[in-house]
Amino acid sequence: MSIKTTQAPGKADHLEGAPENQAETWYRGMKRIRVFEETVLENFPRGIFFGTTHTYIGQEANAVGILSQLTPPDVVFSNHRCHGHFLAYGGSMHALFAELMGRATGVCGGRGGSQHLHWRNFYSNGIQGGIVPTATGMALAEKFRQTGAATVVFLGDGTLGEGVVYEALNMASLWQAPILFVLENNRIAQTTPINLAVAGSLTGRFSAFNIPVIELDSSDVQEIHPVAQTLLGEIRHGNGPQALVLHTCRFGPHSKGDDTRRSEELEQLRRTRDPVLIHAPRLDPERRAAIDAEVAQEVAGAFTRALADPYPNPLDEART
Amino acid sequence: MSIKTTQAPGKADHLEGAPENQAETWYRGMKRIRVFEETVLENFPRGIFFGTTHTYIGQEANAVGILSQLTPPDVVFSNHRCHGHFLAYGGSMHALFAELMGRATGVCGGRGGSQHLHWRNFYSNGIQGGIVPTATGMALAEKFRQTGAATVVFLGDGTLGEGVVYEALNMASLWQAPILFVLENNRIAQTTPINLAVAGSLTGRFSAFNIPVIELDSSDVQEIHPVAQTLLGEIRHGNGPQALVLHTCRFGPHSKGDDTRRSEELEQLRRTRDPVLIHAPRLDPERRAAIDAEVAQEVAGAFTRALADPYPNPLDEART
Amino acid sequence: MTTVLASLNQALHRCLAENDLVFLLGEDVLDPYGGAFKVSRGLSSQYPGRVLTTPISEAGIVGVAAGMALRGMRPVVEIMFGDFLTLAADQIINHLAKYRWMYNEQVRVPVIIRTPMGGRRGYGPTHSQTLEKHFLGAPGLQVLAPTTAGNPGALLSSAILDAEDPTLFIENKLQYLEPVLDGENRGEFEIQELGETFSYRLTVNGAPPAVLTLAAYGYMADLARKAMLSLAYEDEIFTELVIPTRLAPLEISPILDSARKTGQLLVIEEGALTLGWGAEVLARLAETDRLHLRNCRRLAGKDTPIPASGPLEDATLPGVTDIQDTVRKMLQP
Amino acid sequence: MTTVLASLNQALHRCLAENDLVFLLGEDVLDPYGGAFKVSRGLSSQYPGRVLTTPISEAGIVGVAAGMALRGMRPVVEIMFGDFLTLAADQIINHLAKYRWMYNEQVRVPVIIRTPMGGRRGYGPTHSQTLEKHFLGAPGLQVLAPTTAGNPGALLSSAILDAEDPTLFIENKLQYLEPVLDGENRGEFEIQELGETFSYRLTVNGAPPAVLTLAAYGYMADLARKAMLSLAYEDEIFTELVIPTRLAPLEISPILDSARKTGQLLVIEEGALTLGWGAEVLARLAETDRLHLRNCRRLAGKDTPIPASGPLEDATLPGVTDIQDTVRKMLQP
Ligand SMILES: Cc1ncc(C[n+]2csc(CCOP(=O)(O)OP(=O)(O)O)c2C)c(N)n1
Ligand SMILES: Cc1ncc(C[n+]2csc(CCOP(=O)(O)OP(=O)(O)O)c2C)c(N)n1
Ligand SMILES: [Mg+2]
Ligand SMILES: [Mg+2]
Repeated sequence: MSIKTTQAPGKADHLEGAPENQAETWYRGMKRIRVFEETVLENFPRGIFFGTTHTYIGQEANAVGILSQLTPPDVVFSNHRCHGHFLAYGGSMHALFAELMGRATGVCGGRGGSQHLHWRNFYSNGIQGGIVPTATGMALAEKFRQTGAATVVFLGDGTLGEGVVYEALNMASLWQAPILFVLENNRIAQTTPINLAVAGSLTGRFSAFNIPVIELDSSDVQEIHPVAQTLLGEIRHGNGPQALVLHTCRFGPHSKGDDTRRSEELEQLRRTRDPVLIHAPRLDPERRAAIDAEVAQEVAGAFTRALADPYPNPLDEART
Repeated sequence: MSIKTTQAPGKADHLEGAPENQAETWYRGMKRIRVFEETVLENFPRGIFFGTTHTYIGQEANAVGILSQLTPPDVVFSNHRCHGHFLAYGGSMHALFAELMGRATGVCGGRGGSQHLHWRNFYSNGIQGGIVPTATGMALAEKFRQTGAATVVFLGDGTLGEGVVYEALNMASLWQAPILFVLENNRIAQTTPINLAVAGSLTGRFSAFNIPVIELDSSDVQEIHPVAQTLLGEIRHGNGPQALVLHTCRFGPHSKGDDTRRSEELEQLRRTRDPVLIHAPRLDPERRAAIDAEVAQEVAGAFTRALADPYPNPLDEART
Repeated sequence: MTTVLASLNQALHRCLAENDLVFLLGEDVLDPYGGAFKVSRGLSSQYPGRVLTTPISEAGIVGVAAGMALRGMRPVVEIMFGDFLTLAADQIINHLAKYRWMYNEQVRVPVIIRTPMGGRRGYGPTHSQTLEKHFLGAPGLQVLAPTTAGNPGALLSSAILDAEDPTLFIENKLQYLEPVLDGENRGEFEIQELGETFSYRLTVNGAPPAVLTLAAYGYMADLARKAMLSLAYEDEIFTELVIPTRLAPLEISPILDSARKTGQLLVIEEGALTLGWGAEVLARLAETDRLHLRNCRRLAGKDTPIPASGPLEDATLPGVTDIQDTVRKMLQP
Repeated sequence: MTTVLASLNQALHRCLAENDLVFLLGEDVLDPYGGAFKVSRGLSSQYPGRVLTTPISEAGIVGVAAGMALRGMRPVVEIMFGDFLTLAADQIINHLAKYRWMYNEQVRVPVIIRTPMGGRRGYGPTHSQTLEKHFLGAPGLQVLAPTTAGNPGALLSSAILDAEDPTLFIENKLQYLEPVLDGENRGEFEIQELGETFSYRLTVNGAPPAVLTLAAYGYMADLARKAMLSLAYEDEIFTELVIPTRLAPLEISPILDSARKTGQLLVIEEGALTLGWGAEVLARLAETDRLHLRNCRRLAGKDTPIPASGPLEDATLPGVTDIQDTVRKMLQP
């Protein structure tokens, strides 16, 4: 095994184009996730994907705002809702489609599926909470090995129910792990609203362990980016673990067709808290249209390519 | 199975004597624990006890200050350091000796041993942390069954390392369980000082879950009792879970011969923080001497009786 | 036609109606969702105070249920996916299953933990497992698995209302939609309930004496009976199937009795082979003096995690044709 | 004379000296205490930055170790009592053991989890168990158990320095003080290392051909060899003992080869009988065509929790005389 940290994340598999400014890069990043996820949801009924999916629609600004500033040695651990994180990290859209379709060309050759990805320094797992100590251990390893890397781990509001999260927070604080805990609070876990599952305070869960925490209620990548930058800076300066509580909105179902919220509530969220809509006006309309077209083409191309890829051959499996 | 709540705890197995005032009752309660535990430690090398033991010496004021005010339906869940809690609850000294000696007359017929006790509404278990959700469930059951009972659960500073504790705090708060969390902070876990194992704040661990918490740095039963009274009152008035952080001192080894602290440190604790010494001057010296003598006799009698009791017969075991 | 899902759901309704001390705890169990696999549908509307949707705290809710049970209630816990039982392993093994015995029979802990196991839906390595084998040998723990050959709901409700010990109730995602083989739709099968053994024996109607015994539980028994039918019709190989519904403590005699008669035994399970349920069955068989079968085998999931990709998953878990192939192979001279 | 304890402790010293990426995590592992059973003694003084005493967070520290391993380190975790492995079950089964496979062989997770199992010290139901059976069938997990017939420290250090997969290293509280049977003190035993199988065969010096095979691992193998001696001297019953040190994946051939020769097999383990290691051994035996032994049996802990009281505990766990009695019974005509 080798840990590959040679190529910068966030650069793979993009279409080539004119040099972009930051607003455009952010927009492209969010739009890629949005269109990818919409394509997944749209095509699910065709039976071409295995298992289920948890789309990131509505939360794109988080992944892009944070992960666009990682450096090659940095490490990311994500959860069940990992497509957006993976794409923002720089993961291949084609390989992600292929993984969801169970193809040999998928991120993990079809073994992992939607929730279990690994590429370069990006990892995800589908067991809630259990990834938090793992990510903490990764951060400690980077610290001991003096790589200067920061580790970012994502968790949802509902995942605060898992005890192992607190075990990890305690150790991260005791041992000053260079890690950023990103709590994406979309106020719901599967179908359970936050008030039925999370008592007390979100920030208190971190500060009880003496982990500095910043809270931000925004779907604007332009607001999220600098806050993440500050926290990552603290981490890189050796100031130990940091937490970012991002109040955000899940627009879609938890997985598929399982949204029990009122449609007015969802429409209201989509009107006021859409990261793509919030950011779009900052772009030159022509550039925006060009990016939209490029993204549409990229997604369609990746989808088509993945769909034509071969399934893995069970007979090739070495360790059985 | 039946849940017996008919007889008041704290009344069993005591010697008869003149009517006592509260100071005397407290003194007797603490002294009984002290002499019991000293007898256990003294006699351990004789090989008459099975397994190991975790003595309560130094922390007696906690158990007595809190548990002396329980009513018959109330429930207690204790941990590995349960002898003091058990005796203060009213458990039989003879049965406890017998349990440690693995006799058929022991609290659990010799099956449980030092850490695994059950009598009336008193329970203990030796797995750190895991008892906290159980106690929470007990409190909820009492609430649903409208018995008016309060549940008290004891945990140590080190046990804050276990994630399931936080799962329980969250649920206790969400569902407003009538439970008192008593954190006995003796600043050490086995050999690990609190600063190496507990990051951040002790009270913050409760307030993060919106559980009201009172902190008290005292080994004086007269100070602990009213605070516990207030908190139990809140619980009985339906005001949900409460927490009490008691800064306290462990005088003895964790189990046996495993104290790695400096002896000066221990002597200093024994001089300034001994619950028995702190409280003794409040008693009439003659009454105190009489109680001392009675307790000595009670402990010696219970010890001798237990030592003469038969071992359980493996052939009697029904469920094997 | 009643599905396993409907049978279980109705049983939960019955239990909550019958006994006020029955409570339900689980993630996302409230209506209209009614739990990830809908087994709890309708319960929260009908019994709002007694159905608690919980935080994502598998260990914690099992522990809370233990406390409720110790104080006289009869809680039912739904664990959303069987894969997450591992999170409650300490609660189950070191708390629930021990209390009764270690407290010297002074208490009972009637907690029922329901959970769906199983793959074949492409959910991948953490949402497709059959993990009950890791719990089967824990002293003090009862493990049940419903079968379409019996009455899934009755098995569940008798556990909820009468069990004295903590119980894992192992369901299966694909089994939910199978029809219960009651009166009308037993179709080609003859089903015999084997008295006090929590087991069933299933044969093909009017078939000659069986030459091989199949043993399987849960959904795997449904696949086994499909294999039985085509073995009978296509290959004229006649088998009988023994289906236990109580995996722990296990009453082995129905399987041994049948195997003694047919002389050959194939034990089938979906979980990964090593130290699965079948190991205990074959071990007890091997320990039985003078029971020297011509042939005995296990057919089980491969000893790997379960892949998400369909073709890989198919090759990992035993299916109907794998059963047929194995039986044919066993019968080759 | 080297004890198992000293052998393991020296191995840890060697590993920390040899490879900077080896770290140790565990509760109360700092000097002067050096861990509850002293296996870690001296390490924190010698390698202060690389020995982390941890909070009481069994799941968390195993998870942290997984993260370290995924990022190129070789962490060793000490779990104070094997009973507490249940708390890390999810981390072990759903995280550590899966990463390599589910990430399509892109990673390795060389985490070594050392822990002492076993009773006979009166510690009672939560501190005396032998729980490795609950983990033995988890795909992707290696399980090792040292033996005095081999080199405990060498087994540990090769795991720490070279293992590619997460490994449970199962020790035993009473085994710690047993002498390693190296050159001088093999006494009455002849020991044969069985090549690549991670196993040893032990016979009594100069004894005639064995009439029965014993199979046992860990401390139970030490009890078995004591039973062997008195069976040989007192009853003139000659046996041979096969001791595997890798329980998962298990190489069964040394046991089967011996059993084929002697015609009888007794599998011995301290854990509760049902679905213990012996079940897998007997199942594989049963599946082996044309290997019809005259007799095979398991001797194991009773299927109950482990009581604190000495006489009850003695009756719960298999001891030397239980082994002798069982062997004698098996040999009765
Ligand atoms: C241990 C475990 N328990 C339950 C689940 C099922 N599950 C998957 S996602 C989810 C909700 C998570 O909610 P949250 O943490 O808020 O993240 P979000 O889905 O809102 O992004 C649940 C219950 C799981 N995957 N793992
Ligand atoms: C799950 C678990 N892990 C570890 C232990 C071993 N152990 C018993 S007591 C103890 C220290 C507990 O410290 P604390 O909670 O502060 O209580 P104290 O002993 O100080 O009263 C430890 C580590 C255990 N019993 N259970
Ligand atoms: Mg959420
Ligand atoms: Mg302490």
